Amino acid sequence: MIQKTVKSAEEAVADISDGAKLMMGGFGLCGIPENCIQALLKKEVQALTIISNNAGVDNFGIGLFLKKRMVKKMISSYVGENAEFERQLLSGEIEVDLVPQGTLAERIRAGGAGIPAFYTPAGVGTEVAFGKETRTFDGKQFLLETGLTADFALIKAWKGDTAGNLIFKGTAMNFNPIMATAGKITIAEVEELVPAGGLNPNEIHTPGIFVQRIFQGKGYEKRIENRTVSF
Amino acid sequence: MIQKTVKSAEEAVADISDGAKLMMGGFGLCGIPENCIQALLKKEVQALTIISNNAGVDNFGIGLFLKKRMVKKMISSYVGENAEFERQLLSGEIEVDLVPQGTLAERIRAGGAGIPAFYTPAGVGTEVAFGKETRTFDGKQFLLETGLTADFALIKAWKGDTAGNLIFKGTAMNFNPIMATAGKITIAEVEELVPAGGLNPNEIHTPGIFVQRIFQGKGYEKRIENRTVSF
Amino acid sequence: MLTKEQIAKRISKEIKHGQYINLGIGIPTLVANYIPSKIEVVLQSENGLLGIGPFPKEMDVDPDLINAGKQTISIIPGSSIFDSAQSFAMIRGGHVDLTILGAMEVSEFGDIANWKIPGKMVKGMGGAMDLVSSAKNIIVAMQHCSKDGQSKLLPTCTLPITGIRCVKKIVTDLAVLEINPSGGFVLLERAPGVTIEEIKLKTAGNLIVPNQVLEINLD
Amino acid sequence: MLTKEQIAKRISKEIKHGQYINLGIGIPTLVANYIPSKIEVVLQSENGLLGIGPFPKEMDVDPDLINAGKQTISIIPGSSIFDSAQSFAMIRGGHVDLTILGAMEVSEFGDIANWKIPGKMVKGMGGAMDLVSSAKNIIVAMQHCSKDGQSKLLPTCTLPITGIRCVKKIVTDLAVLEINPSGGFVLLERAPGVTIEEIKLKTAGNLIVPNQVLEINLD
Repeated sequence: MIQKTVKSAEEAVADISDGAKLMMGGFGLCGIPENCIQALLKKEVQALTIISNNAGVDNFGIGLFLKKRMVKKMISSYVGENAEFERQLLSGEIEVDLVPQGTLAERIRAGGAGIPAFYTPAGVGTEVAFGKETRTFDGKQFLLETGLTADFALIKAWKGDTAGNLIFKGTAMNFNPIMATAGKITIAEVEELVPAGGLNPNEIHTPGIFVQRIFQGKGYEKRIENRTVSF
Repeated sequence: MIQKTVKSAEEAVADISDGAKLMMGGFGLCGIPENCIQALLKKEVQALTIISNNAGVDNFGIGLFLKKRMVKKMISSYVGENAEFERQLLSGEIEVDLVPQGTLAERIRAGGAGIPAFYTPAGVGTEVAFGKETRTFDGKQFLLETGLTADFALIKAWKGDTAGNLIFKGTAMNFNPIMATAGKITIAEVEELVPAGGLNPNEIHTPGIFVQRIFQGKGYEKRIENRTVSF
Repeated sequence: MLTKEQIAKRISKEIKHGQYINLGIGIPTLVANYIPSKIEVVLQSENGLLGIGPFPKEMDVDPDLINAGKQTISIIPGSSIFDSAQSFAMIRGGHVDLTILGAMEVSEFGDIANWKIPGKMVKGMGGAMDLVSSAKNIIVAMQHCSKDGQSKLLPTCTLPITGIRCVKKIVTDLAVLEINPSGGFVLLERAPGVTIEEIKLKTAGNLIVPNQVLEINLD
Repeated sequence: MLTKEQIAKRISKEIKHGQYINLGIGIPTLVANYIPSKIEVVLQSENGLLGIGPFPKEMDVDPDLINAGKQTISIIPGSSIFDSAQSFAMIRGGHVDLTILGAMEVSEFGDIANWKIPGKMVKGMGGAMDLVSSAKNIIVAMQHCSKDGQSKLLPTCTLPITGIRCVKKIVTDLAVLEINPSGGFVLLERAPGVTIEEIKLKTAGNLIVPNQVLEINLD
């Protein structure tokens, strides 16, 4: 089996440089690549384009990039919960491309799957349709949307093996498996790294072919945005 | 949980009638819905349109439908291994629409996912491109292909639960999970049926939302087309 | 006038056995509390889950299990996990039977606006545009008027819209209304203690009042 | 002249450490037998498997584990299973590094025909059109001439084509050839005992013969 292991987050992100286009897995703070985020914060790379469903919160996740002004452009579906982001946006310090969540997911999947473009109903008749081709199929209108890829995809899985195979847990899966397919270089951090052969082939969510580097992360905080309990 | 269980293959296919458009899972004879095939053979429905990667062999799988002249049209990527099929085709008794395998898979996924059409490079410059829109993205040519759906999708899984969740095993997975998403009515037969809650939510390949009927099959033959062994 | 909880309770009566349902953030989330136990439905969360359960006990909180509102949740037996592309494949493909969501404005043709206030709010549309462009049945849960007293039921939306001609029904603190396919809000039910006159006054769009308008039944 | 096994062995020398490879039916399948053990590669089967192992022992045959040629197979540690859409997402998305497949004809521009003989054979293209339209590197394994002695290396394909301008290299029983980007078969190596004259005679397309043409080394 082809081995994908690297020693650390620092080694994994060593060649990510200013101006890079990154995909980052996670929904809110759930399933985000915490170790890679820390390593990039240390590097203080600049002018990043980040494709991520959300922009973190003020003091965690991608929010930390925003605080350090590392981000030139965000491509996201929802960027609330982040006052500093809203400030940078309203002041014009940051560009943002808001994309319907399902369109974002499908564009990422398409990018990874060699589909240059597809039609979707989401956004017909709205601002999202500006400048896009509209086409009717079976009497219903659809927009043409294009596939998305990135220089690097930074993703977080529950378990992984040295061949790059990944298994996710719960809703920490979210955008991670599709982003894994769409990075020219995909870097996976996992809570538990096992030798190739240590995972059941039928249970693998992301086949190793999509992963170029893998390492076992450490010190996961897994912050909760809205702790809601019943009594 | 919504319960999807039916008692038998006969009950599951009771409302499939002449002229129906069916998707049938499997690659060669691997992962085919053997019980539903038997039940349909008994019903002797006519003039079926069948979307299936292959057409079975002369005396098993969809090949048995062909013997009984139950099929009006096949939509497939590969129909070798079947002399009766070749005879019906050359004599004009059956229509066949040959589709590149990846295009077939993607068209089925698109149909289930509400994507009316997408662009793919497969078939550019070949017979497959006749009558189709060709479009250039980033200097490369692509064909416009449309989503596929069916009146019924007949699929075979390894394990399932009463809520319709499915887990596949080995390469018997193949077209089954995507066809599950593209049938107006999806009928799943499984080797082992457990109560809802009996499967790990993280290991489920096909969420129950895609399955309308499920039953535990019996007497699986699992014929092998090319038994190849090493010594 | 209905409380938020009562709006949620009234909407719960629209739910049918066997449905797959996506509940938006806010009042729609409360609907789950009022679904009768004999009616079996499955709640979808667009971040990748079918089978949302109640909020967890403190000791069972799992940061890897949240809903689309980023709240910690539990899962029910028979639930399943999937990625974001698969989740919206379900939504776009018409596999989700019912979508209940909030709105800032609804037009008398069923257009909905709920994602942006130019110059003020830039949170984004999340999954709302996908949901409203694809769902077979869309019910809006909202207050009849904004905080400053403006009607949210309009001839046409003034805010950037989320989707066109998609809303089927609206449940507000004052009334239950249906969108007439050729335009207009059909008044189906009024809240206890609310007159038709008041609803007329607070509906900026064309209000169609049938001969009989029942009082909303919350039992 | 090379045997089928020798064609496979020669092609195995084109394989690099760390590659993901799709092997077609026939001679390409044999290539797996000649990959040196120190070179780690992963074989993809388009019916939904990464990590094809050797054919199984009789007692280990599993009907639920086959390759794209419907042969029973084993899997190696680190393998993974996926559906047909995911499989061709890998292929179309350029994640598979090398495709080795058979052909009925190859043109001097790298067009390939291998799926149909009008009026005679209607088996279908299977995954070949997807593979040739997407793979970064395509090597064809075939006999230099058909059974009735016709050259299979042509100025243009006479049979319905599978893909245009996609083949990079061809290994036949007589020679190793490369497609010249502006047209023509560049003769890289000749089989032991085969003269350049014979290859010229049996190549209907434009054959480009460099100053030096090595003999194929099978060690």
